[in-house]
Amino acid sequence: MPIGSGIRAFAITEQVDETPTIRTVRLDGSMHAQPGQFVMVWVPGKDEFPMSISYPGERFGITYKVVGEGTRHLSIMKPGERIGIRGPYGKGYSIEGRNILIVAGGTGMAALAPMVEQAVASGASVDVVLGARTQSELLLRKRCERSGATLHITTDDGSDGSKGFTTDKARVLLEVGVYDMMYACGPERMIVGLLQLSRTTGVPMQASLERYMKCGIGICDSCAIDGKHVCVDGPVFSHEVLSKLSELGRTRMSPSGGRIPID
Amino acid sequence: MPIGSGIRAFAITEQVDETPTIRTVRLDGSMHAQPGQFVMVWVPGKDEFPMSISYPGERFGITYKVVGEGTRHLSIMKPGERIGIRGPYGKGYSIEGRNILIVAGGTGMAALAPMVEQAVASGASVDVVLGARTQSELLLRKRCERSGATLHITTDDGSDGSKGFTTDKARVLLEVGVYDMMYACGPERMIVGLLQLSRTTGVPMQASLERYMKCGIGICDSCAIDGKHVCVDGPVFSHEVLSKLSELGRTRMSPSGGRIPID
Amino acid sequence: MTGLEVDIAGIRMRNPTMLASGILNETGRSMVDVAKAGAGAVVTKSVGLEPREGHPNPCIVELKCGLINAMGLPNPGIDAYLEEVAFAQNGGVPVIGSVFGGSEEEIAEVAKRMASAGVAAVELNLSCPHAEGLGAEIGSTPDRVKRICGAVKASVEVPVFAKLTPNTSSIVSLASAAEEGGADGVVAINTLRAMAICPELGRPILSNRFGGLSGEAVRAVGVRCVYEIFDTVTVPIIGVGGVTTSKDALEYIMAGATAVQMGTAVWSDGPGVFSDVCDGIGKFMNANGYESVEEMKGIAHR
Amino acid sequence: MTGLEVDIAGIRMRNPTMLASGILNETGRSMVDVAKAGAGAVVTKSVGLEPREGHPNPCIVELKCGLINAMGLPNPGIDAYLEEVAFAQNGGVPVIGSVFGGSEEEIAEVAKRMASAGVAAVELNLSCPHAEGLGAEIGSTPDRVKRICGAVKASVEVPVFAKLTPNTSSIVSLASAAEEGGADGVVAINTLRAMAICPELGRPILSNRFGGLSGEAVRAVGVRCVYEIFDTVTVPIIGVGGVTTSKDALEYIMAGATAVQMGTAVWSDGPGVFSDVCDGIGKFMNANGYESVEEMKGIAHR
Ligand SMILES: Cc1cc2nc3c(=O)[nH]c(=O)nc-3n(C[C@H](O)[C@H](O)[C@H](O)COP(=O)(O)OP(=O)(O)OC[C@H]3O[C@@H](n4cnc5c(N)ncnc54)[C@H](O)[C@@H]3O)c2cc1C
Ligand SMILES: Cc1cc2nc3c(=O)[nH]c(=O)nc-3n(C[C@H](O)[C@H](O)[C@H](O)COP(=O)(O)OP(=O)(O)OC[C@H]3O[C@@H](n4cnc5c(N)ncnc54)[C@H](O)[C@@H]3O)c2cc1C
Ligand SMILES: Cc1cc2nc3c(=O)[nH]c(=O)nc-3n(C[C@H](O)[C@H](O)[C@H](O)COP(=O)(O)O)c2cc1C
Ligand SMILES: Cc1cc2nc3c(=O)[nH]c(=O)nc-3n(C[C@H](O)[C@H](O)[C@H](O)COP(=O)(O)O)c2cc1C
Ligand code: FES
Ligand code: FES
Repeated sequence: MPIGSGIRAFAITEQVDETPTIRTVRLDGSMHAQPGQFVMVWVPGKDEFPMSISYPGERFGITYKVVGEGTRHLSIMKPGERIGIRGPYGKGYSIEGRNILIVAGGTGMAALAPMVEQAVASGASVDVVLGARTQSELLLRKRCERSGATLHITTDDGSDGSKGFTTDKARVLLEVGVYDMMYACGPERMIVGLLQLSRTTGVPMQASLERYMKCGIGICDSCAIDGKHVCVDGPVFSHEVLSKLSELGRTRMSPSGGRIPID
Repeated sequence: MPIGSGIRAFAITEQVDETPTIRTVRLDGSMHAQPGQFVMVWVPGKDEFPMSISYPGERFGITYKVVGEGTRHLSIMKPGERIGIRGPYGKGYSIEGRNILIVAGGTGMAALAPMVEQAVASGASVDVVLGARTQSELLLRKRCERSGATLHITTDDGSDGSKGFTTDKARVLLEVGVYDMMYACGPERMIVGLLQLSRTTGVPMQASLERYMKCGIGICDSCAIDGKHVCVDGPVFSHEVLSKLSELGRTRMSPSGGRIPID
Repeated sequence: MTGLEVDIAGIRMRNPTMLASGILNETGRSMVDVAKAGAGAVVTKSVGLEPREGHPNPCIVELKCGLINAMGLPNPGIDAYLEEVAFAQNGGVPVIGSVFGGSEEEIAEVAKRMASAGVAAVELNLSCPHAEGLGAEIGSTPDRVKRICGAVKASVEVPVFAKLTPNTSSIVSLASAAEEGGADGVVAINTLRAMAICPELGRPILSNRFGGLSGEAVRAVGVRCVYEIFDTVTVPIIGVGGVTTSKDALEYIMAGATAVQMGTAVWSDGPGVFSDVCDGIGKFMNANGYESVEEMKGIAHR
Repeated sequence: MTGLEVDIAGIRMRNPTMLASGILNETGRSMVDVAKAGAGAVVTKSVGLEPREGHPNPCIVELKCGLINAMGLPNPGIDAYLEEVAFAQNGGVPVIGSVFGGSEEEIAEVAKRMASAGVAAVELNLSCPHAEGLGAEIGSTPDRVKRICGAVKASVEVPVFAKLTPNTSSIVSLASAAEEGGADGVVAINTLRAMAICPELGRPILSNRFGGLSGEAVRAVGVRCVYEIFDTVTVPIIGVGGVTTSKDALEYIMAGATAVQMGTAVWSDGPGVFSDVCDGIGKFMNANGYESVEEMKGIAHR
């Protein structure tokens, strides 16, 4: 928990539609970060929320789904307008092994795309399972293809790739392939499913979690899950830690600190 | 003006009589400093005042004349008792040249003793003029002799060495010798005299000044002399700077900031 | 009491450090972890009668020497929170329940429910500088402080600590009022009312605009407050504000604090800061011939 | 006014930075040097009727993010000091004379003599937190602040600025009182009352025990004060406290300050800090399309 540098303002250089509901915003500045680390994004006058760094380095960027007021406002901001950023925060993925399986569901590919590229660059053989509700929502597909990884598409509605969930495809790959490590980001029930597979196949795993965040720096306790703090101990956790989390897939905390069930 | 580390407490290891009116106190700790730099010495409950570091390094020490309440209290403190120290502060002497003349009057040798040792160690040929009112007040004489420098003693009353002032002896030496630099510390009228010699002989000079100090860190203006601050711009000044000081040898400031003549 | 142990209003603590309110204490589990990391006691999050989301984000600003926060007293309401308090008891150290409210009656009621969860004491947050109608807004006059303490004392059996605001011309008069109202101890200080502005965006960073400054920046103010209070009141004082090292804790203790709380240091140094501070105090005591923390209390007043 | 120039109560400054009272302003020559180093105006040391030695040493404590000082208003008395004020005029920037006293009459008298030296304005130190019967001890109630400002206004022609204490529950009411008393501007903030203790020696470091905290540590409090005052008073505000970078100065300006003063930064960064801050403000204005400092004033209130 080193003392951070506080909020910095960055101008938007461009906004790119990735899917009908997901956009990428690129910013005029650089941010070096491990894959899986996040920033707190301040949309002035509206909200501040955590977002994975989907494009690290120069002209860094985040890839966000429009789900509420804050993200909607971000989506209508124009190049030249500025937002506040603090971070990078948290612990990202550590790249290990020669044979790697990466599983991304929903917006999960935002956190995993830099991971895919770096894993391929490290010389590993990389299988990527990319899943979405439907074909048009498959996130950063082209970027994955270009990376040199082997892409396996799943859609809930069968509009592309195999019909079904990412966990189904991951099960098949884990049964036939030999993997040193599995990396995941996506809905919590997907993480729970993959953790089960990790347990049965013995393939270790690292997964990124999401919790409501206020401070982002390990002080307010709002992102707590069984005493771990997603903002500083995570968002990426190893399967050892994940297996011990009694709240995983069950409850999360609301902004007031009350416990609510995970859908 | 870098941000300092604040006051630290040090236990007294010993108190040594140097002359009937001057003692050295050694402290349980180390302090690395240039010759000529000073510390602010806090005698708890009494006073805090500036003192040159006469023994830098391990078990560092200061050599002080008992002139008032603060120094009197320091003089009766026993080994094991503690004082507060902040520093080192200020700009010390910079050792330059192969032929060096060092002139110390009164307690001036407290600041100059480390200078003598380092100059000799640097391979320079070093002449030292050490002056005092009377023989018993000649400060750190043995230490100078041991250093390998050539010692020239003067006393006001003629009880040792040549009778007269350090400036008289310095004039003689400057007339016959060839010096690259003159270093001085002592009463201000001595500095003024030497500055005159420096001007006529063309031998450059560095001298340490004393002014009433409160902050010691360049913020309160109480040690100002013509806009220079003895605590941060000095206490050691070059002859170029010294020649421009209209207040040198004339006025100094009292604790209230009023100007008083220098005796 | 020997070594690091202290007794505060009858509460025995293995060491003089406590987790401050509002830091890693939304969940019982986090409080247990902080206790395991070495804290001598944990204070809970400040809790009110009803659930409250607190201020929207951004609610924290990182500075070079501290934090500004405007959490806005988020909490799930005392009834839901009692479960966390109960869990916190597993930490094996005293749990002190922090409560807030908008009136004497409300605070007394929350305190009563808090006490029912078996806390060792209740701490009254009369000092949050950024929540309308709560905290400092009702804790800035001696008269009100006295009445609130009186009301709470009448409703609970456990010791009552009043946490005071430094945003006043006389924290001493607030402390005296708390004592007169029957408080068993005072806690000083809560955060200093503060603000940060982002020049590029030309607006205050916090959604609430105003927040509270904590950490290194405020220590010298907190030590001064404790020193002043010690000269006037006789009930024990808990020192808070900018404690990160054993030296900082010792400043508070010598100023007159029986114990210290730490909040912002958990951010800058992690929860290990509790055992680091305690180790440092222990070493200092050995090196300086002190046999108990009590012995050092207030000695800077000699 | 274009570029860095500002006008405050009719005083034209080439840039919005001033030397704060009590820092490098015991001598006229030092003030001239600070002006040459880039300050847009210089405030003098706070001066009283009679000579005063101030508190004995130690009178300063260096902290990680600021200083605590208890100089205790040393000064040679207004009559002796006028010579320094006269010399300070050689800096080529407005000189603002800071004065203190123990009563309305005394302050008015010192202000009158100060004005005779041709200062551009007088600044009333109603806020020093460590001098008995002076400064904050008489400047902490709105009523007194109003009366003092009124008395001074009646005795001088030049603009009068009231420098206020943040050691209060409402600096806004002090600012309003100053305005009602006729002050032409308010200066916020003076130092926060604070203390540091040396654990090994078991005593407060300052001979006066209490001192005033300045520097980085207090900036967020100062910015908050200026922001609050700007919402209520219409006279110009001069922001002080922890300004070291152009970003810090911009925080104050956007909170509502017309100009800023710097003190502690002269210690941490040297007198070159004035031109550094001004350069930074200039660059920021270019990059962000502002044409005058005035244009940025108070925009964080939008
Ligand atoms: C470590 C981390 C990384 C994330 N990375 C991404 C990413 O790369 N792309 C992406 O689209 N989303 C990501 N999210 C989720 C993202 O934070 C929310 O979608 C976003 O906060 C919604 O903001 P809003 O104001 O539009 O929604 P609101 O209308 O405020 O709320 C809608 C929902 O968004 C979530 N949410 C809102 N605020 C927060 C908050 N402060 N912290 C956590 N969740 C919140 C809640 O579930 C809430 O119910 C990430 C979350 C975390 C914790
Ligand atoms: C850079 C510097 C280095 C010095 N080094 C030495 C040294 O190595 N050995 C030595 O004996 N003396 C040294 N002095 C002088 C020394 O500071 C004074 O002798 C000492 O402060 C006297 O303190 P007191 O409380 O005993 O005297 P007091 O009774 O307080 O005053 C006696 C006289 O001491 C001087 N003095 C007192 N307080 C201060 C102060 N805060 N700053 C400056 N002068 C003061 C004044 O001339 C005063 O009139 C140095 C002074 C300076 C500025
Ligand atoms: C994020 C955060 C939340 C806080 N919440 C509360 C709170 O709910 N109740 C309370 O009494 N104090 C609260 N405080 C104040 C702290 O308990 C403490 O008084 C203050 O931070 C000074 O201590 P520190 O410098 O060790 O952090 C909070 C402080 C911070 C930083
Ligand atoms: C050493 C020192 C002396 C001061 N003396 C005075 C003074 O005489 N009169 C006054 O009004 N303020 C005085 N102050 C307060 C400053 O003018 C200023 O208000 C305060 O230090 C905050 O600004 P800064 O953080 O830039 O230093 C003094 C501050 C310091 C550090
Ligand atoms: S978001 Fe505050 S602790 Fe994680
Ligand atoms: S002693 Fe304060 S400026 Fe030198």
